[in-house]
Amino acid sequence: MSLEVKLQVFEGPLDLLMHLIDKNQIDIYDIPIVTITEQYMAYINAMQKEDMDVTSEFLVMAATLIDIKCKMLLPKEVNEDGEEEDPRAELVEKLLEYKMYKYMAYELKDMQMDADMQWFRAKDLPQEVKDYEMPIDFSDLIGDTTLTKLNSIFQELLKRQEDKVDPIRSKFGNIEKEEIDMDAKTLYIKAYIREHDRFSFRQLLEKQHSKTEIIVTFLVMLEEMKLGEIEIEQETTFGDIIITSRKAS
Amino acid sequence: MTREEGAAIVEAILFTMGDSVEINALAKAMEEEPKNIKEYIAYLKEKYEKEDSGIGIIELDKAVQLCTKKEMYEYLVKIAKAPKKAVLTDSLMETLSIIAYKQPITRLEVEKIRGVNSDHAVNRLVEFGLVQELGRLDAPGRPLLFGTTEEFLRSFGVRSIEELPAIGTVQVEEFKAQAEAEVNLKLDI
Amino acid sequence: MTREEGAAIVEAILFTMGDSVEINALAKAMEEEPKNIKEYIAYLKEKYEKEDSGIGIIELDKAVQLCTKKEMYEYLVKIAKAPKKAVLTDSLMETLSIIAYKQPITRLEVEKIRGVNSDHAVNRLVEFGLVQELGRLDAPGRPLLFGTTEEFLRSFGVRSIEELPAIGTVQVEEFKAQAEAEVNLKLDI
Repeated sequence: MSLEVKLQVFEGPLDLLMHLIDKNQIDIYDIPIVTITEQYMAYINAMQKEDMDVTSEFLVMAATLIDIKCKMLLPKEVNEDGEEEDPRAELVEKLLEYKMYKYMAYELKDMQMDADMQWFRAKDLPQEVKDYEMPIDFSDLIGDTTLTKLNSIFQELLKRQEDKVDPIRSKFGNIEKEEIDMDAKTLYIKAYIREHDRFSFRQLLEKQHSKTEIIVTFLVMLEEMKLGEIEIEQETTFGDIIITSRKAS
Repeated sequence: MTREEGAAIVEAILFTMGDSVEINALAKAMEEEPKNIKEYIAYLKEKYEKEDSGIGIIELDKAVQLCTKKEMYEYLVKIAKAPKKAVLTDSLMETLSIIAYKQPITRLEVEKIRGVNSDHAVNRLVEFGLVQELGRLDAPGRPLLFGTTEEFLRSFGVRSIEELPAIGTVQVEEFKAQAEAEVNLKLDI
Repeated sequence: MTREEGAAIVEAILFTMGDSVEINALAKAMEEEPKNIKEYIAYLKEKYEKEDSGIGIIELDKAVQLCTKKEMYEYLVKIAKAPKKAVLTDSLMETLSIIAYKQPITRLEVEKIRGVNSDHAVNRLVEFGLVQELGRLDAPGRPLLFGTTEEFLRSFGVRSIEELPAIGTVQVEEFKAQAEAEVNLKLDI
């Protein structure tokens, strides 16, 4: 099934799922999980391509769908009453609950439009009434509040703030997203292969600064091998890998 | 005081204050029993129901407020600027309906039902005065509990949250029937 | 339209507008002759003269306006000037404790500590006379700074904010140690 050219924006993963279910006219109690998962993934991919905001919630739902898909393939689990459990049950329940509130939201909207026809009046005190000052009874206001109580409330607030700071992670320092230009890296490694007819893989890796860079290097090596540009030798397991450029030999 | 006198005082107070006034506050100011106040309100209600009245009275929880009759809307828009109303997007309406039906509720519970972080939506609703903090839940982290405000009741034309349209299994059954009908339809084709 | 219907519409318009409205403007909105409008106004005047009405109508040159009857003022004072339901709710107490200990402080800083918009709470405390504006912070937007009032000190029986129970760094360190111990415990398992 092809997706609309203009991607619709959904409130969240449940909203997207409801849309897919409606569009396919599926019985919510019997969701064809394979089809829905495929369509869901296709949508997320399209979102990523369009550079739309794919929040983690969408990805979590993707994982859930795949998990259900796997469970559907396995023999059904049996609960205490000897009934087969449907791996989709929890998701269906969530969807129904969500759909219910979405439906109520429309009802409320209608009520709001109706109520909007009633107008009110701004407060308008006559000047004489405005000018009159009535004292505030502070002892009544403060009641049994003591300074000690105020203090303990403040302490509790501070503690809550403290709790919010993860004592381990807060010490990690900043985590910055690394900007790696894949194409540039590929060109660099290809040039390295051309310049060095025969070299150690380990040495090449030592020139890389981050995990991502190492992964990219590894991927480029695999690609070059597939294209037959290089040959590799490894004497022992976990030993160094020696790379020879084909052009050299 | 007579019913007429009492009704006149209640009318004057509500007219001046514009906003809703609690029945207990009326009782205190008028030095009367709340049940008498309710009688005066009933008298006013009857008076306003007549054809020669353009105003009405709405009851909110334990308070009352004057408003124009809905039929007057067409004339009012011609002469007065419509009061500014909060424009609620779909995501705000969704969040609001969950809070309205499940209050008191924490942000996390709202998030669970919507399947998406709803902090922003809840904050907006608080800003609009439709939702308020009700206190904190006695659980780890003492999360804030939220519920609807009197402004919510006013905006949606109900006297209390009990008056909201019922939500329940009936609705769910309806969805079920709908879904099944759709499936059958598909098979028929 | 009948006199009753006309009077009702005039009433609704005057109620909403609050201010005086010109007879010509009423005529235009209602698509009626000014002389008819005057008739509706006369009808209203008669209605308001009855004992069961707390409002009246003032006729100015070419305009009219609704008002509260003078004899109702004593009740208005009692209700409009009555001390607001004087209760320090949890959210007010939280806000007050933050302001007391961190003054001078902006609304935004209070919000950061509480994790929720606290404008309403700050405003209430100002209304109650427990908190006051101290000036503006020399920062973008020049936000208002708040602190406690003399009334706050008086009410809590202290002479200065230095006399508030201490909230030492020791305490904070303790929380930190506690939190770390909890985490380590988790890691040990």
